[in-house]
Amino acid sequence: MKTHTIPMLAIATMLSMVSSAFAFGAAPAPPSNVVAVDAPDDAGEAIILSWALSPNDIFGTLESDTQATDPDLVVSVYYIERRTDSAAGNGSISEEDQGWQQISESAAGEVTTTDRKVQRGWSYSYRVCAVDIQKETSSWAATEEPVRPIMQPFNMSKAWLAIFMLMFGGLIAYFINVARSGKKLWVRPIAGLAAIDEAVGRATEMGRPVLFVTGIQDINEIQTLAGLTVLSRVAKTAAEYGAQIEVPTCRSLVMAAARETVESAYLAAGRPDSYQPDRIHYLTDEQFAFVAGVTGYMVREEPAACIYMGGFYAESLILAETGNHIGAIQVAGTAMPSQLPFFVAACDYTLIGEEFFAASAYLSDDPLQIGSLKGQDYGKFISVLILVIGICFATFASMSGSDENVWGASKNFIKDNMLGSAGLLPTGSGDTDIEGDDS
Amino acid sequence: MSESKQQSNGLIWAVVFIIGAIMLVWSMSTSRTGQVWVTAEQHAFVQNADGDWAKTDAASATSNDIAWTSYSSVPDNELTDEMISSGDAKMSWSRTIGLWLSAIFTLFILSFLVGDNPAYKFAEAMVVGTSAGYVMVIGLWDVFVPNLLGKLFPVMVQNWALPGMDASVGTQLLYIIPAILIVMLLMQLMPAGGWISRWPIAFFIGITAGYRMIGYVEADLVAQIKAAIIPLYETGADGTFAIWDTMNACILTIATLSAMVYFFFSIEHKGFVGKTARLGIWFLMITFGASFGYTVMGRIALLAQRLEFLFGDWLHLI
Amino acid sequence: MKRFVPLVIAIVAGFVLLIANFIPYAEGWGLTAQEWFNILAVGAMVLGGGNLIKLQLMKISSKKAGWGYAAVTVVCFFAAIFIGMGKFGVHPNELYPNYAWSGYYLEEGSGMWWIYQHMIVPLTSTMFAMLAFYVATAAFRAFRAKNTEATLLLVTAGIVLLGRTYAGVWLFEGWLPDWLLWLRFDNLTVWIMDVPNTAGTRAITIGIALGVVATSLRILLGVDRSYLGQD
Amino acid sequence: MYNTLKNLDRRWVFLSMFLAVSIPILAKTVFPEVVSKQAKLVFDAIEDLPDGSNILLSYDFDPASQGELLPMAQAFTRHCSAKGHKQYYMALWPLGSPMVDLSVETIESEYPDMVYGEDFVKFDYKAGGEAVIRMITQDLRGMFPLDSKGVSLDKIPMTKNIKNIQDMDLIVNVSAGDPGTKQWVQFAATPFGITTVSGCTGVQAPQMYPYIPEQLAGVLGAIKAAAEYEAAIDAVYPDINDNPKAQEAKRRMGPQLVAHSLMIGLIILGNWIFYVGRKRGEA
Repeated sequence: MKTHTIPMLAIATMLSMVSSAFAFGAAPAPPSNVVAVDAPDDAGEAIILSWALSPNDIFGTLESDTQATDPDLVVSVYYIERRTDSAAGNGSISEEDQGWQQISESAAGEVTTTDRKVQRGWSYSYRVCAVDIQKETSSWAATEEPVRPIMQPFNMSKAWLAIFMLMFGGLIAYFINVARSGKKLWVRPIAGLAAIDEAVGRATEMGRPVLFVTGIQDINEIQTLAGLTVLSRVAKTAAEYGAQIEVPTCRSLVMAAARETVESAYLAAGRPDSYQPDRIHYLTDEQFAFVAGVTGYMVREEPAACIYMGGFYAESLILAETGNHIGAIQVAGTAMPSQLPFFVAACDYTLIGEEFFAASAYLSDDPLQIGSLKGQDYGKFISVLILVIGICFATFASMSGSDENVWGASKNFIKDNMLGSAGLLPTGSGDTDIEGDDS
Repeated sequence: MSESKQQSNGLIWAVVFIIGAIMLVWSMSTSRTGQVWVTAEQHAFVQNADGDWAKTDAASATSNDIAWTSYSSVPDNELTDEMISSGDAKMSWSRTIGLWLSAIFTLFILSFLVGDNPAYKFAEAMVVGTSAGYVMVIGLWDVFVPNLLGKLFPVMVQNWALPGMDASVGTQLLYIIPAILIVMLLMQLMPAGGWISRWPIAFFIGITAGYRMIGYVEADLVAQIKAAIIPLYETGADGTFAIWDTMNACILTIATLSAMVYFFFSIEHKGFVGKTARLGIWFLMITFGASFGYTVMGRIALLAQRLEFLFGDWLHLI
Repeated sequence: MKRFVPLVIAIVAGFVLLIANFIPYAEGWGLTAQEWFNILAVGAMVLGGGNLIKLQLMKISSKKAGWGYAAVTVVCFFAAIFIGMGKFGVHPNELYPNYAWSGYYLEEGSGMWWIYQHMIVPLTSTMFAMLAFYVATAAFRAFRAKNTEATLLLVTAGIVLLGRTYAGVWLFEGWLPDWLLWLRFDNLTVWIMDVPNTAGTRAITIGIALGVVATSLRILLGVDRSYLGQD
Repeated sequence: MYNTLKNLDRRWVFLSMFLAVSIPILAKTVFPEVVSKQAKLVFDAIEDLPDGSNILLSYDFDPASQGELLPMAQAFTRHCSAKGHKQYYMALWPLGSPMVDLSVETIESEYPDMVYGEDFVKFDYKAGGEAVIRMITQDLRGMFPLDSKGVSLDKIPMTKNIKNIQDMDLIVNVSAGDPGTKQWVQFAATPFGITTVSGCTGVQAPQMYPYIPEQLAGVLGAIKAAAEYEAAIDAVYPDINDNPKAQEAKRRMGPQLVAHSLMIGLIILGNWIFYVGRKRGEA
């Protein structure tokens, strides 16, 4: 049972001390103005019921200035009952539902509830009564006419969401198309890539190998694919300089893909004879066993450069720590937000999140990647634009001290309609928030 | 170098062993260390005239009734001598062995800190095998039986494992489709015909792409822009200018925008854009610092829980 | 056939889910597809276990290094399945005492419960607890304030680490004037989390969201077909 | 000194961490807790609901993370039970169901007045992760035809009139990763406006802040927030204050304090070595 126990009891005790008039056996006054409407923007599966509080509801009298309520009549809960009036199609109403059935209770102070156990096209009547702390019930207040839930053709509360989806999706699709048509799309050079070249160069000078780890995710993950793209660049540089490259993998499929990548990079560099497939090997699927294998190699062989590009989890810090200990130059790139701090703190250079994908797109010349990146950039640009405009309106509204002017209205349009669920256009007054029952 | 390493190796082992031995001896000298005690509970059910089974007093149960005994562990601090002498509490061998196994497995895994060794590898092989098996069992009882078998063969499932389910709906033939998709997916384990598993995988990927796209745009894009729209002029409850709130609002906005600029890839980081991006990366670093602190906090809590198990449940030191 | 049908399945399934959000009429289709998806997810669990065992068995049969551990894995796997699926040591559900198979497979005292409690819990939780040690060595040997960025990160981390313990209050007790109370590490931590952290994370979140839109869209438009395999 | 430290075997660091955590555990050090903003927000979200509200508690974590999350989960259970809320338990991680069992045990032993099926109910694990969340926002029965005792939802008093989780007054999510708080925010809290609070691991917590307050009413990050939440509950419910089992997170803050200080010491020491080394011209 829903009751606002503590405040209610406190007030009730207080009132009973000042008032000696007990109306024993009397019932609280009923709620009024019971209205049931079909819930908007749905498939005809809900009815929203609202009522005005009983005069004996302490939450109502606290706000308005009516006379003090008799403490024994204080409303603790409202009972809500439903009757099914007619069915649709060939459905039949069960005997129980033909009479009044209690469907829920609402705590004192609440003025609305949503009935989600209704059938589309059937019609229903509702009634509400107030119950006091003595369990005395008021007379019923019923809806004036039955209500029938119907299905709306389009969910208008999501109209702007649909527009945004089309806009962002359209931008990305457009740029992918442009990239596929062969047009060169410009992406700014990524500073981290220079750091990788430098690391490979130093390894060559020192005559020690380069270690490359593509993360512990499988081949179908986008981070692994981005890691492989970077690997192809690293392998090409290594082939040109004549450095050795070591690639332990955590998944057998990643090993196969990595071998293919490195082989073609050596081929492109004109050094197919220096390619050593054995140096690209699968260790184990198990996270910590894999790390143990890799760090074991690091301590034994002391690679001069360690490059981590891919999806990493908790092992990130173990790898970075060992690399730091052996004095290797370390470059990392991952889109795992929780692992980025460890890479940033322990590595010489880190590609942060999207920068990692951008690096991959920059290197690959793959129209899919570059086109998506460009589309996302424009998506971001639009987001920033809306944000800045919204902030301007909000600031002006706040400075003018009221929402009742053009600034306030514009801010509310952006926040409630465009970015909220209030529908395509402002409806003027009226509460359109169907989830308004969370007080 | 190698000699000093060996030396410190030996020293560490010695320290670990001495601490361990002292603890074990100390706790063994007190009673009930490493033991698990249980109390029994009787359950009995009698069939009434309607054929339903109802709970009854275990003492009066007859041979026609259904009866069994279940046991539950008693925490050491709730175990009294009275319970032991009256026979209410008994030592459970299976659970005591289990407790020791847990402790040994914990130590096996921790031994990896000293170096990779067979004990760790053994424990690791066990965790891989048992958890994979466990997940299968859960999949069977929690999903496969109620959500698939129960729809395809309701009467059979009701009579077998789920008497409480509603079998009146009858067989729902549509559920053959997911059943077929599962079979197709498992074809991947076969030497040939693995290509058919692409159908269910494609279904998987399509559905994921569909709902993720909506979820991310709605919650992480649109709602985030909405949350970031705040006035840069804040007033207090009485309508006067609130300097702290205003400052925070300004910092929040500048930080958000500059960090977003860092992630633009269509503009070169030069001049004003370059400076903004640099500011953005500083705010990102503060973000990462906070994340770092929270992660460390979490990792330590995990260790504390394991050590509480060793010192408390096993050795009864706390 | 090998590529076309799956491509159609993916695109149709994805679009059904998309429009189910906007057109109430299609909501039911979305729900049906989703229910199938969730049932199919169990198939994926079985596939994962099957793949694991397949790999281990191959390791054993080829007598690769460490095949003994593979054997341990296989034995544990089948033992857990046998005990769990057979509901060993499980009593009937108290509501239906006459149905022998109606009990809860993880009932206290049952076989599966024993495995869970004494093997899975200690092994998995200790595996994770090891990270506390690694984080300590990494702090000592790897986290260097080598430039402005790293310094900023480490200083923030230090404030948060102290601010999230009693030390953040205790260090400042007694000497910090009231008007500087906001400098106390616990208050500073709250500010760091609420302002710079919220802003930085928000920027990352928006970026990731757009990235997900791009990857999903590539699948729904059929331009990214990498999941269909090579041949 | 410099050379010793520079070549220090890392196992000494392991040992220092071991001691930093174990000594406060053995000494049972407990520090006072100041309830900070987020813990207060989460506490209020549950406390301010009328008694007997519907609360969905999804415990999406496994034993690997129980050190961080179990005290929090238990505190949620005790708080909801003390308030007399109707609790609907579920788990989205295959190893997470037993975590819910622990809460059910707590209710059964500490709140004997609570009746299964009327005051609390448990649903089994279901596969699918975020897809399960999406599904139950529209159709609870489509995912959970039965509760964990195998009883049809239409026969259980507290689920009889529940169509989907939009009927919930609050979602409490305890999360260790994916699926977890992010997915609840994306697929339940944001599209349907269901108030949600979260308790999550330290790794995730900072990523949840942008969702506050619109999409997420509050977040408890790791063990410290759990301790503060326990303190907030203790202040209002003396029964819980007297229960030693309900003070687990507070107890665990002793090791946290010492270990955090050790971490900072190690970082400073490490950087000192780094700077001395750089001065001496070593790479």
